[in-house]
Amino acid sequence: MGFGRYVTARVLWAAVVSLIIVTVTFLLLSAAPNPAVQRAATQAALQGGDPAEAAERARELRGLNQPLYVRYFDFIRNVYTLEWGWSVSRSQPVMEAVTQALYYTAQYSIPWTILTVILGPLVGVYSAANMYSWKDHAATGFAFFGYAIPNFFFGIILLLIFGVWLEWIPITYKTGVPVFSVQNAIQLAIPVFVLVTGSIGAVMRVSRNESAEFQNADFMKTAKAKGVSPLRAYAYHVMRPTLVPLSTTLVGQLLALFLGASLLVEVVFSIPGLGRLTYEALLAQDTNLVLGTTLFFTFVAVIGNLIEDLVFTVLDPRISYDDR
Amino acid sequence: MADDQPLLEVENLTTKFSTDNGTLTAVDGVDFSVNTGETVCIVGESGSGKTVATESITKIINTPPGEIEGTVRYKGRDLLSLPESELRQIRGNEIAHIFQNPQEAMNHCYTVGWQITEALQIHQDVSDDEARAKAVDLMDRVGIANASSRFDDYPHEFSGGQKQRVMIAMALVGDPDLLIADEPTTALDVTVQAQILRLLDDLQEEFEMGVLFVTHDLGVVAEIADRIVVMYAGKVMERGDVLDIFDHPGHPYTQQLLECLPEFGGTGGGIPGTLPDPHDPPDGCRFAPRCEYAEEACRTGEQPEEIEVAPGQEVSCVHYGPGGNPSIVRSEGLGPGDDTGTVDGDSEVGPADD
Amino acid sequence: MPRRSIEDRDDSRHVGRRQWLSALGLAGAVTLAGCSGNGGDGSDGGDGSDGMDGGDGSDGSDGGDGESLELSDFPKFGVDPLYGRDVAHTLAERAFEQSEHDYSFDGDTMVTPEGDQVELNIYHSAGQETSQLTAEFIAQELGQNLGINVTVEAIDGTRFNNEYWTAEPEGGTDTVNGEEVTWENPTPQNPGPQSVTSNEPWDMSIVFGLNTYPLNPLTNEVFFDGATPFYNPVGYYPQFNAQELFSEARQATSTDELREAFVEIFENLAYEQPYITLLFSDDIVGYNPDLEGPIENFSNGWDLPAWYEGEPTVSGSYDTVTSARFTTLNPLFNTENGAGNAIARALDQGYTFDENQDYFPLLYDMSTEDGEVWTFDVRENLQFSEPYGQVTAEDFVYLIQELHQADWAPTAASSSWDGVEVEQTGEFQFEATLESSNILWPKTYDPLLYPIPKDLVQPYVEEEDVEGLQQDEELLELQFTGNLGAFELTEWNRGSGTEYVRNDEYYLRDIDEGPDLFSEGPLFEEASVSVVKEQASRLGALETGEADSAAIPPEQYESYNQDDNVTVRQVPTPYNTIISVNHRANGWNAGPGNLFQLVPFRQAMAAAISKQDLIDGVYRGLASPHFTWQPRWSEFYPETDG
Amino acid sequence: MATEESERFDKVDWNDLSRSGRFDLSINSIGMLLTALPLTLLGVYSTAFTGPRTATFEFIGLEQNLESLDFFFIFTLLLAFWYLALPLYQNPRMTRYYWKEFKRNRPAVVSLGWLGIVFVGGLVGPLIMDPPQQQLLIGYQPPVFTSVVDTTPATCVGDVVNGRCFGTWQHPLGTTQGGKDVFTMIVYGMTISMQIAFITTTIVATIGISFGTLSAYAGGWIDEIMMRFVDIILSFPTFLMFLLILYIYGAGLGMFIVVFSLFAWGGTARYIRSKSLSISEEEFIKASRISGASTYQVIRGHVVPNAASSIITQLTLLIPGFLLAEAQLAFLGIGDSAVPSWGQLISAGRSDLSFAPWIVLAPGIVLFFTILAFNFLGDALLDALNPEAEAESE
Repeated sequence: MGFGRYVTARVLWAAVVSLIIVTVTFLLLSAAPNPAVQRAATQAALQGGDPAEAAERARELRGLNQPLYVRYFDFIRNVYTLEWGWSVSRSQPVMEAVTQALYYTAQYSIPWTILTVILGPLVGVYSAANMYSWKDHAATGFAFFGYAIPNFFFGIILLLIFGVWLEWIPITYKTGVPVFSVQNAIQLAIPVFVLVTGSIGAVMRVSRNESAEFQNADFMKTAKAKGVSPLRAYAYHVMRPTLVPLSTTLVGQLLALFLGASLLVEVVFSIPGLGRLTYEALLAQDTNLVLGTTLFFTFVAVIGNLIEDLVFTVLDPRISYDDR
Repeated sequence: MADDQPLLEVENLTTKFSTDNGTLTAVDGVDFSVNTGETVCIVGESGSGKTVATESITKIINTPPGEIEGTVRYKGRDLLSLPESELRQIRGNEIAHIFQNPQEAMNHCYTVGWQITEALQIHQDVSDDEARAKAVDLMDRVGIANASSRFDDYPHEFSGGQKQRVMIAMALVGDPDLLIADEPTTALDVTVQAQILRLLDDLQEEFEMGVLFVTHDLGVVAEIADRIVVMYAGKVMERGDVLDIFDHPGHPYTQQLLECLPEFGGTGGGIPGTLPDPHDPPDGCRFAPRCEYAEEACRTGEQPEEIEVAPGQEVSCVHYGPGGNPSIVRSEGLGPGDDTGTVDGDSEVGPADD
Repeated sequence: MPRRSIEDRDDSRHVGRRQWLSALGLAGAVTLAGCSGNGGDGSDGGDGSDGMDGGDGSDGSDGGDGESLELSDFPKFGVDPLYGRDVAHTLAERAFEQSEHDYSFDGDTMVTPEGDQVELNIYHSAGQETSQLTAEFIAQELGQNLGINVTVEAIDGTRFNNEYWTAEPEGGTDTVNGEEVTWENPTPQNPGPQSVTSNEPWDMSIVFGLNTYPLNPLTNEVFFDGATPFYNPVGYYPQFNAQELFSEARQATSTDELREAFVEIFENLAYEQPYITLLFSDDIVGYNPDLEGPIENFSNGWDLPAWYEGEPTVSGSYDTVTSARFTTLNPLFNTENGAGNAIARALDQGYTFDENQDYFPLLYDMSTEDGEVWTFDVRENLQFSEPYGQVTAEDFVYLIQELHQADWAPTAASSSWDGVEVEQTGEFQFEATLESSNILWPKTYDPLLYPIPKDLVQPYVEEEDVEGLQQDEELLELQFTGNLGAFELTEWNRGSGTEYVRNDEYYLRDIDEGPDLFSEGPLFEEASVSVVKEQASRLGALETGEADSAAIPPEQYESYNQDDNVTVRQVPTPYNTIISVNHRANGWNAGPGNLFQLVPFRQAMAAAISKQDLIDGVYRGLASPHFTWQPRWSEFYPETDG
Repeated sequence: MATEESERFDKVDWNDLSRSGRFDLSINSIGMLLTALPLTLLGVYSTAFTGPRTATFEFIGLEQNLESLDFFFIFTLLLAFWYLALPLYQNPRMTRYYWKEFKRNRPAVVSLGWLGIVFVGGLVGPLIMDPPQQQLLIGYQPPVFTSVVDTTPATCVGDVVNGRCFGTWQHPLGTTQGGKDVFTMIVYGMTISMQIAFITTTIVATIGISFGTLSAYAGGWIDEIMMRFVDIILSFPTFLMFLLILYIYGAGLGMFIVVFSLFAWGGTARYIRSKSLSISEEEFIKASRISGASTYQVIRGHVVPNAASSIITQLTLLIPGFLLAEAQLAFLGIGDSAVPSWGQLISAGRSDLSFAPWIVLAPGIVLFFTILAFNFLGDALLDALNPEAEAESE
């Protein structure tokens, strides 16, 4: 049904999914007791005022007394016009808090994603190339090691060794450091290493199994007959078909890891990133901030899936758009 | 390159594979040669080692697990002793290869045009447009309709026959001097088969190439071969000019092969028995276990030397050797259109089979 | 009645500590939303009836079986001789007699009237290692010495406060010591008589420790001024005439009279154990060894501008780490200790206390004759940043009248100025008259004010715009501080902390009081407070010198004490560790009645838990036993032993 | 090298097909019913009749107390026994074939051994060892064969030699700050891990399979809706949702398992759907359809067993994810701290890493091995159970 229509269908579907998730979050949070209202009640009581009336006023102030659907509609309006309200626990607009935190998360997640997307398939194809040799076992061993070791456990040990004992890396994360400076690279080296070992395993395994099949395909013999060098054969003829199935799992894997792993690495290496922002927002029951961060992750997840679908069809020409 | 020297000369080619249960010799000391402008056919049942032989010439066989010995002189240079980097220059540029199953032969992720120009651009420093132009006109030449638009289509958008045409274009884009065609038409239906064969024939003249054609289909051999080499279980049974062999096949195996063809007066029956186990081939003549004229001598020692039984025709069979009685085997009268009906010579002499 | 603001006691509280008067010290870093409130109990002064004078505690009449137990006026439970299975059993049996349900001992196990073992639960702060270990130790001791089966449960501080500790204020009347008492204005911490309960039932908890106000014990009436004080979540009905003793103390016009009045109060509290008192744990703080200035005293860090590293010249930076993020740096609304420290770097308050707890004027000097009328003399060299000009008395008076005393703005200090008459008496002088005299008023920290420019606040006051005031950029980023702080706030990164640069025109340099190093203060080019969640990272930063100071957990005191690149200081704190037992109707879920309401039973519990073992085991000896509502080093401690 | 002709999973046994009418249950199902019934009765008795604090087996004197989670765990164990262990015993030839394939992969065998230990430890451990006791005075004892500077532990159980306190066999893996024996806590942690592994897989498998096969066979717009629903489930930020639900309604191992498995079956459903679509194209399905087999029988008899090999593989690869998630939550201090899981132990010991590393290393390494073992097992199962893949890469 043509690439254009297919893309719009997927984009629309992505919007619907994000709306559904946002609604579920809204319902979950509106069911929770709102700490601000409680705080107002205690405040009033302590000043000899009537706590019930103060709670009512606080609820009014925050518009909590309007019927649910009214609150829901202007909530949705705010969401999609990017006015995500004021974060009480950080004393700054939610949007600013999210962008500020994103600035730090990006500094380690971009190199992490790039490395995983590049190294994963490379190591996978390399170990498939010399299947069952010691190189293959070493690579699979490394992939499984990274995948199996809990990243926070690995993090605190590395931090102890390289930070406290060897003093190669700073223990606390310095925000004042310019982004592209050596100092910033040093302080992000270990977190990125921990994250990459964690995510490379899954990608590597998939690419190894997939490329193993393509390795003995007939078109490889044709390529050899054409005089194509082994390196070029792998780089072009094996890599691209491998990326097709990989792309479906790759995005899913990275998204799943993105929130969980990043949160823990941020806690261990005290990086003021998005993961920690979400976690602290929840602890402080800061409703606006929780919704803001959830929205962000939802959009990331939804866009991720969208990219996954599009990439899949672009990479593998055999897939026609009708039967997707 | 001296004129009298053949384009390709293969001597004592042996290819072994080390597998879980012992080494397997697919090709056991085979010699043949191809001259420019000539089409040599290697004939044999599947599993006779004919494909392995052709793929050993340019070391397409992966070594390990394969081991290739012997000499393959192409234009005077022994390819087997060349380093891989130099051999790679020859593949696709000087010696081209087309394979049996066109469906799988191309990478589904790249356009047909890209895959053709790749063969050219890795060898010669040619700009993209030039390469595209050459590829398009070659596609046209091999019979692909409106080639310039089809250049950017993907393999799954071509039929089997068209794919084989593309493969041919891909092989010829580097102006090779030797084309190895490994059963290119077996996977195609008969009508397309004929077109492809005629195409190959025309192209051979146009590109003045030597063609080494591998097939098990004697019909195809009859149509395009100049000389044929009959292989069985890794060894050459008989070689010679196509017409001589069809008229008077020397080796019992060739005879039986020809009998399988109805249009050659054969009864269309298959050959009894199965191929020997390549892990430990029988002593003496490889065909002895299935040969009706087999005698004690056939089953001992090495494969008999090839003896010239007629000008340009050699047979590796004990009966033609010293002290043997060729009349047992040599049976006249088997030729195109002659339906003497009797299968073989005076059968009462040799024991039917032991 | 002075009102208190509740805020958390952040465990990295160390240098330049601002002593916020807090009625509630969370034994953990969970921030509890600031809620300050008023005393609310219209205590009408003792009516002179000579109710049971608490102190006599003589046993005799209700002697249980076994040798009769002689309790002195100031009994010290939990240490020899008042510790152990026998003492606990005797006291418990006294409680059984008083209770109308016949609980009893079946061998070593305490059994309910139906015959099954008494089972209680105890809550501790989730995620706090020391709190969990203490709870488990208590469970073990009560099991061995009183045969009670205690289950330990973890809970998050905020949820405990909302569901268990506080309740919807209802009021009501009940008879206490034979008198009719009505709860006129109930508070969430004292919602009414024992029949009024929190949403969830609970027996015991060590989630919260409370402040014992050693500087001005009068504030403790907030807990024990009869049955209807502002803060009584456990529903304790004092059996001694607390209201009368506290009103006598209020008449005191000198510290000796005050001490005299309080000895009796604290002896009664020791005897009746409203909360089972356990210990006072000290703050253990590690410092960069070549840092000159930190002292092992309650007012550690008051002279921060005089601190220096290596040479007493202006150099280097002073970096500290804290575990909890700052919710806000807006001085008007901040109720967090951690954020208080961050603000203090860039903005001084009215006054502070030096190492021998004497008043030390910063922005203004306070003086009084009768303890009722106080005059504030504001220094004349104080400047706000442009365009707000010089600091005058008008700024302070406007701040008190238009903000703290206005009911539309829930500022943190509003509870401190309730019922105080304020009047400007000169360009740099103003007067405050209290409802009743309080010679130690400064020590209650109530009159402690932040200098806030009038012109900055005025627009919000006119529209009564609370949210605008809370979200004002200048207040949040402390851009108005001029020469009023040792440093200037350069950046507040919400996620990672604050950074400062030295304030070159700091007013303190040209005052004559205080150490002479003040003339150069502060002696650091920069300062920073970084938020590091992971305790291992905070300690690692201290060891490698990345941080100049950090709090050390008790179990690592030993190893850091011997570590030569860290000097360790033990800073005493007024926060106690207590077991709150629920006297209210939804307490004591093991069977009929509620034994917690009976004094001898609480005494039995206090006697069943060895304070010394707890201190050695969990706190590694870095705490002192806690018998009554005052730390041993307080002026008002009933005994002057050692 | 054709594999020797063995009785293949997909062999159509005609008489078996005709005999298995709707109510004629195989002995596996009968066994399952016979054992599950008493369990449910006990469960009802324990929750309804006994007070919150009295132990379930009090009536027979045992003071073991079974929580609702334990009942569900035992139920899944029964399920695994009757439908996994027994069938392997019932057709030995196939088992031998799979074992031969499986044995070739050495690491998989080692990991199977390790998982066996964890499984047995998890089941038997809590019965024979009493729960970890806190003794404050023996905090920070080093593991046996190791020593630590004698200021770390309050008192040293082992002997002190020139300023260093040595570990003893009494606490083979040392003790935590509160004096709890690390070894006992690891054994108790095994039960938790097994519970997580079994219960989540059961939930995910049941929902995933039923959803997958249903949507594959329903086809048309039903299939479309179901698959769109799976899309939504897959793009849900599960970790975040759990944090949200946890914070409002309180954490508990049960809540953790329920929430995580409710969000995790998306992948399995999608996988099963594609698998059953491809299987239903196979000729023998059409053959059995022609012979009158109903959709239920086709699914029950052919699709599920055939997909079984890939389901098992897929599930074994899901388990590590759950174990890791539980440990992550415990590390964040959100998990249910009453639950003695490995994650809790790591979280408890993390600030003592510099001077008492064994508290963190022991559970960390055990968790690492268990996750690794599940991975290897999953991979090996992929090769062993998947005949097509085997043939393909021949």
